[in-house]
Amino acid sequence: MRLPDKTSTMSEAVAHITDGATVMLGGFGVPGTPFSLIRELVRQGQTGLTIIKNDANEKGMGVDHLLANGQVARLITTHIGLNPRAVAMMNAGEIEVEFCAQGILAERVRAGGAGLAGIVTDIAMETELANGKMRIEVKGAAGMVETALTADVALIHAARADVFGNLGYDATARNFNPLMAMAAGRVIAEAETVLPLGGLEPDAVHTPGPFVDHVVAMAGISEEYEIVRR
Amino acid sequence: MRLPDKTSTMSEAVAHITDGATVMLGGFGVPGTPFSLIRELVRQGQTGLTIIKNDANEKGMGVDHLLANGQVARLITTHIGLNPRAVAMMNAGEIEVEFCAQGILAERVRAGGAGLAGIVTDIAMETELANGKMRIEVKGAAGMVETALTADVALIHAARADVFGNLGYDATARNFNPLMAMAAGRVIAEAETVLPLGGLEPDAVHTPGPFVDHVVAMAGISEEYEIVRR
Amino acid sequence: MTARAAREIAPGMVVNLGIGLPTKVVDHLAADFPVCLHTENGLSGIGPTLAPEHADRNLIDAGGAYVSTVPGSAFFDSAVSFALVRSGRLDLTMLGAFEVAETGDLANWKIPGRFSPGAGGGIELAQKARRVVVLTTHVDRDGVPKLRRACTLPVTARRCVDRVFTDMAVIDVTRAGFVLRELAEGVSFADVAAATDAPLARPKGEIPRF
Amino acid sequence: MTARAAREIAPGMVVNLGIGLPTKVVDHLAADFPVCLHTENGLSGIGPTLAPEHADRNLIDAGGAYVSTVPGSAFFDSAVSFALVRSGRLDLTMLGAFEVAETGDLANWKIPGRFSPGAGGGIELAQKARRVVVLTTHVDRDGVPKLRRACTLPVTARRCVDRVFTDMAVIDVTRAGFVLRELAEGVSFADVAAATDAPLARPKGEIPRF
Repeated sequence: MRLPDKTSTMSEAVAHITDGATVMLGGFGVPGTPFSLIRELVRQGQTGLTIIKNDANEKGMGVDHLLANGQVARLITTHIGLNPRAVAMMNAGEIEVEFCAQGILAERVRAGGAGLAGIVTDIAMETELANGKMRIEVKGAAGMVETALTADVALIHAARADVFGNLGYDATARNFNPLMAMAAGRVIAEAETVLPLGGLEPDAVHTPGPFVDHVVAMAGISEEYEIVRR
Repeated sequence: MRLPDKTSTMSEAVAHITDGATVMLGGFGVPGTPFSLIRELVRQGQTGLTIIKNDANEKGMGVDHLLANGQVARLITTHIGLNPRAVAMMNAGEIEVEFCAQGILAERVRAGGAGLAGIVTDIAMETELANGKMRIEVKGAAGMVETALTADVALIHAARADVFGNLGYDATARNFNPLMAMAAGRVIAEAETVLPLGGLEPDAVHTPGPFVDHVVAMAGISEEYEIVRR
Repeated sequence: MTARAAREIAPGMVVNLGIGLPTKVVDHLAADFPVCLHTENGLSGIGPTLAPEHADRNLIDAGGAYVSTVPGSAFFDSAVSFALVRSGRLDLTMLGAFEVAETGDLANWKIPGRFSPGAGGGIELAQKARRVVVLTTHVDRDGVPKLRRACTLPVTARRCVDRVFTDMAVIDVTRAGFVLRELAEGVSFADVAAATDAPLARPKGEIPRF
Repeated sequence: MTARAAREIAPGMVVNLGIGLPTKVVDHLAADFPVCLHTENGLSGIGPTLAPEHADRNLIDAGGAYVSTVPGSAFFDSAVSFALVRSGRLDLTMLGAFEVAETGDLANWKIPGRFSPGAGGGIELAQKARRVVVLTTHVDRDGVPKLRRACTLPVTARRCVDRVFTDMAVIDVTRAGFVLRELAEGVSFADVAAATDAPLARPKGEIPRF
């Protein structure tokens, strides 16, 4: 046996996203955000998207392009304070925003990727984020059910990939990427380097290939990926 | 700042286990089972233990020594078919055995390690394993609450450790080890090689050091760790 | 039977072969066939089984056999391994059976009072693989049919089996119950029907041999 | 204040320093002080902050500062990072605050109608760190006390704050409410009590200066 080759072009891979799709985007700030795939999604112009991402990036970067282009209907996120456009669109009712505690967003995505229906937690139970959520008692302690999140498509940024879709991330660019790479019906990974089979050691793989559907080689490291000078 | 040193002797580390403690043991069959720490636990002789482990090893290995020595009151596991003593003691009522679907055992341990109260799943809902478990509906689908598992102590086998407790596992010796290393109040890791700080690359760490309390260098690779010739 | 079962594996699939009989299926795949074999103890991309003298003590499959890697293999923990199974990334699993019901219910983990070692990973494989294929003898050692109207033993999962390969036949589990698809050489429809404890539909036309 | 807060960090601790003021605390620790700094975006063992020309584009802390590693650092995903927080592995966190109630309630994430960017990882840090220390000015820009009988803003977590460091004082949150522990140079108990919108207990004896 040999492992299948999943390499694809950026345009073909992103074309699988339909209007109204739910799309997960990896990244925490700049590191790990799939800027190249997002650029292609902006170029193709699918609308009515539900975006699941830790944050809304900053002005002129990543999610901000999708917002500016009117492609986003709904955003599930933890913090959008660095993107004034996201805050303004939320306040104007132009996008719907659902906030989640950061680690709970991570767990909801992971639960989706693990084929679970949800998790039970006491996080944020005493805040307004608890509104409308089911409460249950587990072993005598009050808890809240947080439902699993899944997506039609996940867009992932990896430092390294092999052609089967095994992925490796650099430093804090890992963040939500391995979780989202488990939680979508279709997983598209952009990689700075695409290696042949055997190019990644089995012990050093961060996302195993079976989770990944398409591997796209990036054209290069564009300005968006670089150091932000504030 | 420098990271703290957590190296310990085997006897001092294991002495933290008390009679009646709940102890998680990594491993799936031979790979990843902390045989050296288990030997020390047999030598010290704590009793009334609740053991959480994927399996009961085979005759004359690992968990079997604890069973033979009468130290185990209860076993939470997925499959004990390779250990006739475990089956016999269960059938004779000498130990209490709770069976769990394998991936659900992994998730219950992980949930404990992630500070969650439980998970919601439909796995095994139509089997006798569902008896007595809470049922809830999530997004219109029937689900079952599986409670998180935690332990007083987890005994972990790693191929590599640094003195801070960053761990790396070899091949399929990983299995339950990284999950249990998150889920216990006290985590003791035996390692085939203990490296100085900086000996493990930050991208190649499988269990981050903050989860680990004690790092114990193994005296060597004893017979139990070797190839089983059936 | 294993040669025929190997043809169930389509290019590009992620496949988990249960313990025992199903693992022999892999011997019938070509060296360059594009497939990813998964084992629930934490490996995608299983390579050939190794003799003890060439084995890695830390590299086994879920059945305890010493296996190897292929270029592109990955190791992962048990939570990730079953995440893959439960979230629908496992295209096919092949399992053994004590009983299969015409509804697709599977019993393969427990015989009350006689055999109760625990289910291991079998429940999740049966319940969540996209396609579940059973490989079994058509009858048990006492000649009792394993394909039945309903399971008499505790079930592993309900409505999960898609197809059954036996020494006598290939049989699909459909909404209408068991449907004969292929016959082993030298076996007649009447032979199979007599060895099956449930109605067995026979499609029109000639039944292929395997 | 940050120099004093640095003394809260005991040898061997795992510590998460929130965004802003608390990160300045680290400058007061000795180079060989045994501590592990954690940032929720996936790093244990934070090293010194780097200027842009020396920075790694993929290595930031949760505040977006370009940081570095130390020998023994580890990278992990966001689920593992918060697993560490929620399961009690985080010994100490230092957070900013809009308001702290005498019950230990903390409000630091939302001002309805004016500031609602989301809570990020703040809720879990406040709710689950073993010890929660707040660093804040004693009053806000309009001179309104931040230490209050009850929070007027939406809370981040209830009964979570153990100690508050301000420009005026070090104050513990106890079952009996706020208790003065230390005073800044040139500040009297009366000054602090007047700037606090809740009863402030004064232990017997001389109050240490910081």
